Amino acid sequence: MHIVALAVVVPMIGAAVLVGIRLWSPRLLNDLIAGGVALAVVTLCAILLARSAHHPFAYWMGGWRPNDAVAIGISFSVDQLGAGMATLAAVLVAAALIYSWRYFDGADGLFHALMLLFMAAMAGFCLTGDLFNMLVFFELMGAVAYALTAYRIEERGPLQGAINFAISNSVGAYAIFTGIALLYARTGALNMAQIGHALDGHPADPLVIVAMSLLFIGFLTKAAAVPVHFWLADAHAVAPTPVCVLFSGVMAELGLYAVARLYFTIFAGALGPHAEQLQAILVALGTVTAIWGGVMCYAQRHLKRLLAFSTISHIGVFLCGIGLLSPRGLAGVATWVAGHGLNKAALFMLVGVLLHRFGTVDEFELHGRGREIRVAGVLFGIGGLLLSAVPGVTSFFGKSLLDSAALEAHDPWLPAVFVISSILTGGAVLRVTGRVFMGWGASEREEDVQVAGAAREGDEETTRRDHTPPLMLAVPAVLLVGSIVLGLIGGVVPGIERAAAHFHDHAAYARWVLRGQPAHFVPVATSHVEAFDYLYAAGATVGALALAALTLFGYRLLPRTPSAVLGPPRTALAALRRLHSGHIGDYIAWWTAGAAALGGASLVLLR
Amino acid sequence: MTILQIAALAAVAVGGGAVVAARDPLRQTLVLSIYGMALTMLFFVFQAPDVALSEIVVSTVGLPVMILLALRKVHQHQRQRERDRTQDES
Amino acid sequence: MVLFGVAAVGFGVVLVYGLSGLPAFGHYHGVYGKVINGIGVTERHATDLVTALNFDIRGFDTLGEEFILFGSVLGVVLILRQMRGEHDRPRQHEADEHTFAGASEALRALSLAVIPAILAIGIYIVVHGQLTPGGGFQGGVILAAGPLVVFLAGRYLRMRIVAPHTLVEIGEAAGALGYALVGLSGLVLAGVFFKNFLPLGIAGHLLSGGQMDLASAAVGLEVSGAFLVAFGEFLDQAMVVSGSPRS
Amino acid sequence: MSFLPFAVAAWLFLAGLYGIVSSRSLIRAILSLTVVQSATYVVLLGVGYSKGGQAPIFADIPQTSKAVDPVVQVLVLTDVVIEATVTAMLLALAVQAHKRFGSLDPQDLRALQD
Repeated sequence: MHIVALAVVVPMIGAAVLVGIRLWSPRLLNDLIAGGVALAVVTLCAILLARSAHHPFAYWMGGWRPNDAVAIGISFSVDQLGAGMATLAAVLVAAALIYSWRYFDGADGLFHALMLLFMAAMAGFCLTGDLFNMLVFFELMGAVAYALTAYRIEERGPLQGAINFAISNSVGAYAIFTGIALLYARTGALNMAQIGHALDGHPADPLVIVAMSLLFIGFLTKAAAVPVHFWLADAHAVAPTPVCVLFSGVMAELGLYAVARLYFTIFAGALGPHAEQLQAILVALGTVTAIWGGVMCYAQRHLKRLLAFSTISHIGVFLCGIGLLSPRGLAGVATWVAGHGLNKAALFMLVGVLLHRFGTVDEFELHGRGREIRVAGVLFGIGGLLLSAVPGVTSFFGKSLLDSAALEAHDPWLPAVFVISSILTGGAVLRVTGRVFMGWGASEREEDVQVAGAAREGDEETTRRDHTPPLMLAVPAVLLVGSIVLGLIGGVVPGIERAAAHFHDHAAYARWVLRGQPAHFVPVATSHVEAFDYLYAAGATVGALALAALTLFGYRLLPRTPSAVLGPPRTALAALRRLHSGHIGDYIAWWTAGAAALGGASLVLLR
Repeated sequence: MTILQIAALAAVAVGGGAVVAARDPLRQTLVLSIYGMALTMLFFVFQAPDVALSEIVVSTVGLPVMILLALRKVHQHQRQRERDRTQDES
Repeated sequence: MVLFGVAAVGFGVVLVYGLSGLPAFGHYHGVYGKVINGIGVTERHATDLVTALNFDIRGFDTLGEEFILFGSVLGVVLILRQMRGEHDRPRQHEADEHTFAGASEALRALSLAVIPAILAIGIYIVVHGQLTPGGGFQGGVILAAGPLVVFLAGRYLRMRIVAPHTLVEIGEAAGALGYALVGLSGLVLAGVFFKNFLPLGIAGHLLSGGQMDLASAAVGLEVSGAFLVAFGEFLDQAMVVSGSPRS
Repeated sequence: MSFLPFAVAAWLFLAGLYGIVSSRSLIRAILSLTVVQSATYVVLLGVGYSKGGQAPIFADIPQTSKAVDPVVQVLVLTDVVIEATVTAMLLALAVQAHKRFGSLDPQDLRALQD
C-alpha cells in the first residue's frame, strides 16, 4: 500500500513545481497541473478508502517497523473513517479548483500551489498514526490557510480575519504541543496506538487529564467550538470563495476528527471508567456551540458570515455526537459530515456566484436581484432544505443515527438541540433564498436598527457583471446532487456504521497498528430508519420553512408586538454580537477561559 | 540540577517577562534577541546543541531582521500619512 | 481583562496541576529515546542522533516541516505582493544610497570580507549534519545571512544582484522538491517511502549516514532560499515608497 | 527544585497570553506569541533531560555513555522552524494591515463587526 505516502507527497511535489515555474507558466498550465494533481489524489484516497474497508493497515515510513510493539518511525495508520475524511477533503479541493477556473484572475501559480499544499496537509492529517506528525500537518494546514485567508490583501477584512485566525490557531497549536510533551513524558511514545497502549490499565491521573484537555482545546480551536470559535466567523467570511469551501466544508470538521481520533486511540482505555462524565462535558460544550452558532447565524445579513455561523452550529451538533462516545453517534456524525461538507461547499459557491455577479453579499442589498439567475436560486433553496436535514438525504440519515444514539445514551433532550440547530440554520438560508432570489420580504431591515456594518467591506470582487459562467453553477449543482444521493446509495450508511465501530475499537487499533495483526471485528448490527424518524425530520424542515416565512412576511407584525416581548431577546442578541468584537485580545482572553473551563471541569469530574 | 541550569532557567523566566513587558516595539525587538540568547544558553545546558544552534540562528539572523524591516516599513508609512495630513491642513 | 485575569488563574492552576505529574527533572527514562540512542549509530552510522532522527527515522516529520516553511514563505510573498498604486521598484538613487547610519567605507569593506567566511560556515554546518550539531536548517539560515550582509553594507540593489528574486525562489522550490524526491527515491529504489537507499558508509566519516547528506543538502537549499525570499520581500517593502494617491 | 523548569514553562505560557490580551500593537502581540511558544520548548527539553546525560552526539563520547533523549530535541527543532515561519507570516500581515488600516492597534483593526 505504498500509495498511502503518495497521497501526501504528490500534491507537495506539484506545489513545488508550480512555484518553480510560476514566472513563466501560463494560467492554463497552472490549472492543468493543479487539477491533474487534485484528481490524482482523489483517486488515491478513494483506493485507500476501498482497501481499508475490512483491513485497516499501518504503513511505516522509512521501513522503521515497530520493534516489539515499540514504534520507532512514523506510521500512517489507515482506517476507513480516516481515509473517508481524506477523500472528502480531496474531493472538495478538486471541486474548488475547478470552480475557481473561471473565478479568479491573476493568481499566478501561488494560489494553486497553496491549494495543493492545503490538500497534502489535510490528507496527511487524516491518515497519520503519529501524534506529533498530526501536529506537523495541523501546522502546515494552518500556515497555508492563513495565507489563503489574506489572499485579497487590498481589503481590510481578509487581513484582520487572517491575523485573528493565525494567532488563535497558533495558541491552540502550542496547547497541543504541551499536551504532547505531557503524554511523551508519561509514556515515552509518540505513536497514538502506543501511547494508548501504555496508558491502558492505569487510572487517569491529573497529568493524563490535563494532557487531554490541552489537546482537545487545541483541536477544538480549529473546529471552532464555543468559546474558542471567534476567529472562524472573521476568517470564513472574508477568505476567497474557493477557500471558504474548504474551510467550512472540511477543515473545521478535521478538528473534531482529531478529537475523536485521540479519544478512541489514546484515552479510551484510561478514561473508560469516567466516560459518562466526559460525555457530559463534551455534550454540554456541543450544545452551547450548536445554539450559539444557530442564533448568530440567523442574525446575520452578511451571507458568508451567515454560512460561517451555520458551520459553527453544525460543529456543535457534531461535537455532541462525538461526545456520546458511542459507535452509533460516531457513525451519525460521519454520515452527516459527508452530507454537510458537500452541501456547505455548494452554498459557499453559490454565494460566490452572487458576489461575482453583483459585487456584494449583503442580504438586503441583494433583495430581489437574484431573480436574474434562477438556477442559482433553486440550488440555494435546495441547499437550505439539505441544511435542515430534509428526510431522505444524506444528512437526514446521519441525524437519525444521532437521534437514536442520543436516546441510547439517555439524553432525550439532545434531539431537540439538533432540531433547533436545523431550524435556525436551514431557516436562515431559506430566508435568504426568499429575499434574494424571490424578492420577498423587506428590502431594508425596517424593524431593526442598523446593526451589521457595511457587509460590502471585505468582499473579493466589487465589479458588477451580467454573465455568470455556467461552470460556476455546474460545480455546486454536482455537489448538491452528491449531498442528496450519497446516503441513498445501497451500503453506504451501513458501511459507515461498520467503519465507525472499527474506529471505536481501542484495543483492536493498538493490535493492528503495533503488531500488524489483521483486525478481526465483531459484526455490527446496523440500524434502520423508522417512519417516526421521517416524521420527526419533516417537522424540522417545516419548522425551518416556517421560520423563514415568518421573517419574510411577518415583519409587519413586529411594530405591533409589545416591546416587553421583544426587548429581552434583543438585548441578549446585542450582547452576543458585542462579544464577537474582532479584537484579538478579547479572543485570546476567551480562549484562556475556554481552556481553563475545559481543564477545570475535566479535573473535577474525571477524578 | 546544576547551578548553570538554574541560572539559565532564571534568565529565561526574566527574559520572557521582559519581552512581554516592553512597550516600545524597537526595544522589544532588542529584548527578544536577548531572550533568544537566554534560550540558547538554556538549550546548551540541557544538552541540546542542535536546538541551541537553531535558536541562535533564528533569534539573531532570522527574526530580528524581519521585525526591524517590518517596523521600518510601518514608521515610513506613518511619516507619510503625517506628511499628507500637514499638506491637507496647509 | 477581568475575564482574562480569572481565566489565567484557572488555566495556570490547570497547567501546574498537570505539569506536576511529570517525572522530576532529570529522572526521565523514556523507552523511545533509549531505543533511538541504541540503534542510531549501529544501524544508521550517524553520530549525531538528532540529525539521524530528523532526516531518517522521523524524516517524514521534516518533510511536513519543510513544506510549512515553503508554504509560509509563499504566504509572505502572497501577502506582500505589490498592489496597484505602489511603485514597482525602489527608486534607484534612494535605494542604492541607503546606508545604515555611519556605515563607512571601511565597515562596508569589512562586511563584504566576512561573506566568504559566513558561506563557508554555512556549508560546513549543512554537510556535517550527521556528525556534529547542526544540519540543513541551521546551515541554511546561516547561508541566507551572506547576501544579507551585502545589504547591511548599504547596498540594497547590489543584494538584489547577488540574490535575485527569481533565482532565490527557484532555489527554494528546488530544495523543497529535492527533499520530497529523497523520500520518493526511497520508495522507488528501496521499496518504502523514505527508506534509506544509499550506502551507509562508516560512522564518523563525512559521507556516512546514507541519504542524510542528500536530505540535509536539500533542506539547506530550501531553508536558505526561503529565508532569502522572506528577507527580500520585507526589504522590498521597507525600501519601496508606498504610493499614496497624491504622490 | 526539580519542578523549576516546568514552573518556568507555565509562567512563559501565561505571560505570553497576557501579552497578547493586553497588547495595543500587533507587533507586540506577535512577539508575545513567540514567548508562548518558547514555553513549549522548555517543557519538551525539560521532559527529555536525564541527570548527568550527555548530548545525544556520539562523535567524541563512547556509544554506551548515558545521553539525554534525542526525540524531544527533534520535536523542538521542528517547533523552532514553525516559530520562525509563523512569525514571518504574521509580520507580513501586520505590515499589510498597517497599510490598509493606518494603525497596528487591535482596537482599530476591525473591518467586520456585528
